[in-house]
Amino acid sequence: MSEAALLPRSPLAGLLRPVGGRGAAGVTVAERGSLRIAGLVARAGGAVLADIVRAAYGVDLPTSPRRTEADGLEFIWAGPAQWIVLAEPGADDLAATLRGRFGMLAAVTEQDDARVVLRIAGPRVRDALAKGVPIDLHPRAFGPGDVALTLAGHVPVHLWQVDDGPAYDIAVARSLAGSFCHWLRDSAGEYGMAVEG
Amino acid sequence: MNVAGRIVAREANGRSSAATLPTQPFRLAAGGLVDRSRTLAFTFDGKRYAGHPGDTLAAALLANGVRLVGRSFKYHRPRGILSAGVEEPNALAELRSGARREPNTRMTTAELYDGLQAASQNRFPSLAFDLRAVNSLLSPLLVTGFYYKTFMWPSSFWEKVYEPLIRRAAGLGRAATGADPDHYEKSTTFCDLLVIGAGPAGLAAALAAGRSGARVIVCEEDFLLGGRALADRRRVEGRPAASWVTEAEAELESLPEVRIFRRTAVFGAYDGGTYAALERVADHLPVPPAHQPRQRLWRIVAQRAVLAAGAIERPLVFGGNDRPGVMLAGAVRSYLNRFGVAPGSRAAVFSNNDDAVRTVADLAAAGVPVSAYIDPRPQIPAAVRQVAERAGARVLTGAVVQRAVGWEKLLYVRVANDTGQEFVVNCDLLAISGGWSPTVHLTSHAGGRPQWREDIAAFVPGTPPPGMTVIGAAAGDLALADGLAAGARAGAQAARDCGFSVADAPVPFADAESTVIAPLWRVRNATGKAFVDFQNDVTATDIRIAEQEGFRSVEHLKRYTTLGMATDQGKTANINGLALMAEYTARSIAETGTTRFRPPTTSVAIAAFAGQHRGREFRPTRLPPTHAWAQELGADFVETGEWLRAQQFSRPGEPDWLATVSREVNAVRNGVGFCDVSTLGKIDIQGADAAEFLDRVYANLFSTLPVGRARYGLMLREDGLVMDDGTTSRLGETHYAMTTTTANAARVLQHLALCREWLWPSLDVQIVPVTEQWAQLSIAGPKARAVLQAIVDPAFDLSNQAFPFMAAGAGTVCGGVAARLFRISFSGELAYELAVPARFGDALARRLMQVGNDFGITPYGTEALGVMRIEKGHPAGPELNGQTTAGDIGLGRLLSKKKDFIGRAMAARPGLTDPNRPTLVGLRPLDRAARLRAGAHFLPRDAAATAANDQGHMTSVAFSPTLGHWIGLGLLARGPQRLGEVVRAHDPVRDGDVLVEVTSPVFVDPQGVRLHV
Amino acid sequence: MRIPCPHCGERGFQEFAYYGDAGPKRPAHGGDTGEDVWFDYVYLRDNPAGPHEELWYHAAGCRTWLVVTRNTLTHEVAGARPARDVALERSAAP
Amino acid sequence: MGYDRYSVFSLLRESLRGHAGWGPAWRDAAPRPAYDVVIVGGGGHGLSTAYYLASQHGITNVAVVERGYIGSGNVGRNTTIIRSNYLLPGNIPFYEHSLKLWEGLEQDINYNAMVSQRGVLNLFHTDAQRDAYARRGNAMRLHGIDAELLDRAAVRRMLPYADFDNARFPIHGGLLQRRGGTVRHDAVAWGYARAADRRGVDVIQHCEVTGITVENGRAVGLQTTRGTIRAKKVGLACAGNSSRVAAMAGLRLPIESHVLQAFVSEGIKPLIDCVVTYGAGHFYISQSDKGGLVFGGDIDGYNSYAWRGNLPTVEDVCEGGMALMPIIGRVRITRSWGGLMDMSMDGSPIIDRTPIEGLYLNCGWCYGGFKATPASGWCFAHLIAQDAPYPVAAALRLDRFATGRLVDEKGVGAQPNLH
Ligand SMILES: Cc1cc2nc3c(=O)[nH]c(=O)nc-3n(C[C@H](O)[C@H](O)[C@H](O)COP(=O)(O)OP(=O)(O)OC[C@H]3O[C@@H](n4cnc5c(N)ncnc54)[C@H](O)[C@@H]3O)c2cc1C
Ligand SMILES: NC(=O)c1ccc[n+]([C@@H]2O[C@H](COP(=O)([O-])OP(=O)(O)OC[C@H]3O[C@@H](n4cnc5c(N)ncnc54)[C@H](O)[C@@H]3O)[C@@H](O)[C@H]2O)c1
Ligand SMILES: Cc1cc2nc3c(=O)[nH]c(=O)nc-3n(C[C@H](O)[C@H](O)[C@H](O)COP(=O)(O)O)c2cc1C
Ligand SMILES: [Zn+2]
Repeated sequence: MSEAALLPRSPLAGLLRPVGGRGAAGVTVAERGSLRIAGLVARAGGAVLADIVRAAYGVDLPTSPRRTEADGLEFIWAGPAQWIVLAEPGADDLAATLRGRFGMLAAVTEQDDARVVLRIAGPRVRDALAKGVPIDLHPRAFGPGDVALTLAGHVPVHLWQVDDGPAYDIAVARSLAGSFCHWLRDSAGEYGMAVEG
Repeated sequence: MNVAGRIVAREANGRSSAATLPTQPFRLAAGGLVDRSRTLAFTFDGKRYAGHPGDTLAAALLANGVRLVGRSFKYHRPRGILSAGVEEPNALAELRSGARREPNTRMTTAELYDGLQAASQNRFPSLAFDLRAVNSLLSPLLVTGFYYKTFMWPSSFWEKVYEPLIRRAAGLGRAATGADPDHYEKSTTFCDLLVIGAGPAGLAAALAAGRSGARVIVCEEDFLLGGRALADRRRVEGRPAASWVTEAEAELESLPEVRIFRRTAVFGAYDGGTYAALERVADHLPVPPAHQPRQRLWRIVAQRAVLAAGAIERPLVFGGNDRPGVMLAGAVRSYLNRFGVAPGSRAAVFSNNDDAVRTVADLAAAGVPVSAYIDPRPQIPAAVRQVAERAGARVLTGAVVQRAVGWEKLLYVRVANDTGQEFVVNCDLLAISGGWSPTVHLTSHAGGRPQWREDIAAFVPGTPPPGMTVIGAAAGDLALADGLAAGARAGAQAARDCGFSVADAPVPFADAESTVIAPLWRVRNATGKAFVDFQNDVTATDIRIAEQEGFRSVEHLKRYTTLGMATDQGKTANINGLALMAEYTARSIAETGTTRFRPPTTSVAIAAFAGQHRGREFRPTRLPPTHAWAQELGADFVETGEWLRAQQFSRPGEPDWLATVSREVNAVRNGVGFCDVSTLGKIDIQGADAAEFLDRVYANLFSTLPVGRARYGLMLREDGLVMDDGTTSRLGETHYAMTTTTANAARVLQHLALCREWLWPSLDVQIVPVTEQWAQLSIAGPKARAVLQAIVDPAFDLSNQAFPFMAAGAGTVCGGVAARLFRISFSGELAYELAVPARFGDALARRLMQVGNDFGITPYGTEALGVMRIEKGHPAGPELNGQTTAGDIGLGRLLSKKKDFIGRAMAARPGLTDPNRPTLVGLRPLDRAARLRAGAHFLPRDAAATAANDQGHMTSVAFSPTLGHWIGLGLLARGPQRLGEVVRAHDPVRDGDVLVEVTSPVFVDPQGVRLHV
Repeated sequence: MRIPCPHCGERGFQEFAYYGDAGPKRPAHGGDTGEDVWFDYVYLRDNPAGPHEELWYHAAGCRTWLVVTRNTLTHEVAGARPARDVALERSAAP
Repeated sequence: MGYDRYSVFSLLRESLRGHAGWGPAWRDAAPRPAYDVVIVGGGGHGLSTAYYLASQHGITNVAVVERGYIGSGNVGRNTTIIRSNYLLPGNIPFYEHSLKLWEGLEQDINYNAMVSQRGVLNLFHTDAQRDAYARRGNAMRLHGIDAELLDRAAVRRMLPYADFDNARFPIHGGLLQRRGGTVRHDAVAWGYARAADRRGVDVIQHCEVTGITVENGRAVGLQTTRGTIRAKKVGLACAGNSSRVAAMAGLRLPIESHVLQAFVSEGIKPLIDCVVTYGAGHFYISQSDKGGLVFGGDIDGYNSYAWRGNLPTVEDVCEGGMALMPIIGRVRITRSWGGLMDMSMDGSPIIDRTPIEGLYLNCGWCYGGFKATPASGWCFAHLIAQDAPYPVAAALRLDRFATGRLVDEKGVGAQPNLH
């Protein structure tokens, strides 16, 4: 039997619906589904981990709330000496790969299913996010590659800016996907929200 | 307003075209910032009137000649409109109706819209004829403090007679009739400079900072920018001030980093440069458009703030100063110049300062005759006299109004001068000015004390919150030119402070003015009631009585008389009140001081603070991975903390939940069932010191746990009481998977982080929450292995030898799905907890239903889970309530003697080791048919129901289908030594005393045989 | 009130959980400390009016513990450091 | 001068002569050099202690010293709720003693403090909460106190406007204590001050204690901003400031000071009859006789001496309010304020001697000491006068933390901000 024998279910099923607005949508949302995600926490003396990652991928593991990309992987800061690593769907078992490479230097955990990741963009995305995200997303304060762990309403989120569009990726705990989407619809309704993908 | 909105309003109104509306007799022929091309219909107390866009309700009522608009709080005196702004104490109405009814809405700030409905309040049966006005006759009795001195006899009369009467008479408007149907939002935003108030000073500051490229937010609570520049006929840069405002506004609009928030009052200054503001997004519309909130709460985080909130004019204190028709002089100018409305047909002006004479001029210019200009100063500047005389007013100096005469409207005023002459001045409008009080409120939210400035007879800001500068009238710079200059300076400085370079720009210039004042705190030989606080009916006499009775501190004065405690927070009252107290106590005003100002500066709807977080969105809801599946099966759900869990899966025909739950329990005990336990906290613990770390945080040992095995663990708080429990498995030499209770998951994680980072920073341990990653299903019952066998991939040997009780391992199921398997049991049956990546949780449940069909597999919920754990005597939430020790719940043996651990030392205190402490036992009803209830207290069988005989309580109960009767767990004093004894479970709040027999807490399979099969 | 998280940047305090005074020093693990010392550590606080070093957990952020210096009279926050750094420093000190 | 007794007759008489005859409610006393007992703190507890020292123990050479105006502390800023619906045997008899004293207070002190037994209703939202409330109700009944467990329908009859249908945490029922209610807070301070003054107590305002004089291990007096005062015994009743004052005698306390905010709305016609607490969030509410909705929630959660709170707590409280009764959405808050809570390590108060002879301690009231005002004064007066605890307060000892005989109603342990 193959893996397809158990059908995966996204907690976003049925939740992403367009809302409000006349004319062009001010906010667009799409699920970045089926991502591979692993958690990486440096063991004591984490400096070596950075060296090995640099050697393997040619990038510096971010030591501040930033995101870097290399080799189809996204390294996203998730706290001091902590990251989540993202790979596109279909990649190999990411956690196993990472464990193979860094297992001695880092605690690697499977996180593929712990979060859903949404890409939220559009001309009014900042206004919509401001209705719950209590950090400064003005371009002078937060730009592409910047990462934050914070809140959206009462829901904890992990977000990073993708481009100047602006587009943001927002990772939300799986169990809270419903509450998050409710908040998002509420917040973006004024500007009109379209669902992509 | 959009067309749809207007149609709705019309229909609600039940009438049609504006053409049939009454004319507006007091609307001036020209002028003002209202849109005369459009007419809006509205009602007040059911009567229809017309107004224009740009009007406030107050302006429109005045245009229609309505003068009587409300009744006062205590004496039910007829009241009119005093002001043109947020300081209004009198003109309060119920706006809208039904679930949207808003009591106590200031008519002076309510923006007119088509179809607006307003009703007067606190009157019975009608505004014009208010029976409670008899209170006025009783007023000698109803003075300050009267209720503290009486109503004491007979004592039972207070709740039954006096209080209901007082309550009904008190209060102002009525709340809505149902849940607020509108939507509210909260938004956070950031800026370099927050400008509070868009009068001339604020606009100058915003321009100076905005031009530098700094991020500027301008908040203006009015719907128009301009402040007093809209109300006064002044000139800036040689142009009418209002057109300078228009240009400034246009320039600000053109600056990309400047944002203008109209209808937005900054109402609170909080720590860390955080300001709270309320945007009234749709209050000027009949209903908010789709997807729009009614109001939005802004949390503004600002590097710098400029407070340019202007000043509030003070009334003068003389007899009958509350008559409808007595109005603040500056407000009169607002109505004339901004709204194009004459607030009266014959006026007089009474003022102690040079500013109010503008009102004389503006009235005359608008064609309203002014009978007299009355000024207590023996000498007044020639310029003032000239202006008044040119306007045709008789100038009375050294003169005061002793009494305003009339009832529902002003008829005339009685004036006396310092030579003892008395005059009667006919007027239906008396414009008064006692000087201006800077709007210092926001400067004192962080504790700053306003300072008295003798020269302007006003309090000015003391120490404002960090980062705030105060300018313009709010700083006591009452002259327009000074405000403009200060604005330009403060704006530039703020931008520089935030790292922007600012070019020197010319300061806008303005015409000169005089702000000279001679304080007059009360008219000494006034007759009749002289009001200080209009809304709360506090008179000069009340203040004298307070002084006499020793309530001399301004804070005592306030609390004893209620001065300044009304909806307007004494904006027009406080300074007069404390000045009178200063006079009565022969202290200076500076010594007397102000009462403390607190947020909000103007009242804010409760719903606005709640924003989106109400109803079902009050708090987030966490859904376990099998939620959709459980919903399809028609499960009932129960809130457990933030989670919504399946409580039971009722089937058609089942009479009640008990039948359902019993069926589920029986299925597990006799066959197989499964339950989603994903909500348990799961924490991944790795690192070279992981074992040592667990030994320290758990009371029992974990370093000795072999790889591939699980162990029950007990965690104490530092104070020695139980914090949490759960099973933790060793997945590798340096790798553990910890579980916590659902309720304590976050708390435990936080606690472990504290231990790691703060207590023992040199341990190499990594702690990662993985609750969300795994869907974890408990598969329990004698046939559990058989079902599991059908889904594990071949490599997995499930035999009792290979995978015994408390084994833990990893493998794959259903053809390659990664899984973790733990042979642990909460039910006491052969049981496994199977974890798969959460995305497969739903499908796994469905698959189990399929493969388990032949075994009669039964999904069960939290109720059955609870029943089985009670049957097994496992402690859970009600036993781990933060008040119990390990010994109390029968787990004293887990406290390791071989090592140190958190809580060890404090757990040894005598109070926690007292042998008399209630300890866990099982209970069963003597009469097996009887029902048990948790929360009952234990009494010795035949003892009286007194506290002295209280020996503990029933913590958990369940109907045990296995035993066929109710069972319970409880904490009973010396319980384990009393097995077999019969005690009384006393439950008076449910009238349910039951005799129960003390037993072992383990009701089913005490040897644990079933676990090991 | 805003707390400058050394990891995340300045954030509103609603993202944090509070634990209290960072002053009390926990008796050594495994040591033979007298009950009165434990009592002191678990229960007694200086509770000063003025500068106060205290533990905050960035619960809705980086989930790390910080030692924040804050004035209990004015609520002014003077700074924040990772609790781990402070702890290591303190254990290094004699 | 002035009236010894307030009554409807004195009021009538005065109304006929322009209220010229009222004298001060209490003398504006200046400190004398020495007293038998000096109480630090002119809050409810300090003033009631002085009153009961005089009225119950005949000790009248007493001063209450207050740094501001009397009632400037928490007695003047609380949400006025009185009740005795406690859970633990260490607390119940004490708070019930207090409720009984409230019931006869006004006749005793001749001051109408508007003791209003309108009922206190605690709502529950889960079966576990119901059982916990049943446990509490039963404990109360065992102590002879009224308690009723209401089901959903009964709650609905009392609070028809609460959200029963669209709630995140639906209401399952409530625990009702009908004898609970509210009292006009300021009047309590004024009434006790007046009654104590009538019995010879000096109520000294604007007199801050800056030092405690300890000689040979014995407290013998105080330094104040108005000079030195000698005292045979000193009682501390300074609520949120307890740690600072105790530190003057070298004591450290199991106390943290935290800010608690409260809110009042604009006056509206009667809507809410009883006191209601929401069991699924931090929110409780009642309506004052003036018409304002008086409500509050949780403490801000950090040590503070600033007498003011911050915005997130305001939002949190209002979210609770809207979740419970969305009918109040359009009612406006007109004022908010904060007070300093002396949060103890188990959430219960301390009335005890200290290691320093002659120095007595009354503190740890957390956010619940207003209801305790009469009993606190009664028991503290007894302790000071007799040097032995009054029986109903016997569990509220300072050494309970060392012995482990805690009185932890909430079961959260030594973390004051969670109590
Ligand atoms: C917002 C809020 C809501 C509350 N709600 C309730 C409720 O509903 N029910 C309830 O039972 N309790 C409630 N409480 C708690 C209750 O108000 C307090 O526990 C109680 O009032 C404390 O006792 P007290 O009255 O003696 O304190 P206080 O009135 O604070 O008295 C202490 C006095 O000591 C003075 N003082 C301090 N230091 C010195 C010094 N060095 N020298 C001289 N004087 C000094 C202070 O100025 C103060 O006046 C609430 C508290 C707050 C803040
Ligand atoms: N000659 C006198 O005695 C005298 C006295 C007072 C005022 N004035 C005149 O008043 C003007 C003062 O100018 P200014 O700019 O200082 O004040 P202003 O009164 O013109 O403007 C203040 C603005 O702030 C707004 N505001 C107040 N509180 C606010 C809040 N919390 N949030 C948002 N907006 C708020 C008001 O709605 C108003 O528009 C000058 O024209 C001056 O001549 C003169
Ligand atoms: C039960 C109660 C009711 C109150 N009602 C009002 C009120 O109707 N209007 C008002 O302005 N303040 C009211 N207050 C608040 C006081 O004005 C004041 O804020 C509080 O006593 C704290 O004092 P402070 O703000 O001076 O520090 C009330 C306070 C309490 C305790
Ligand atoms: Zn952080």
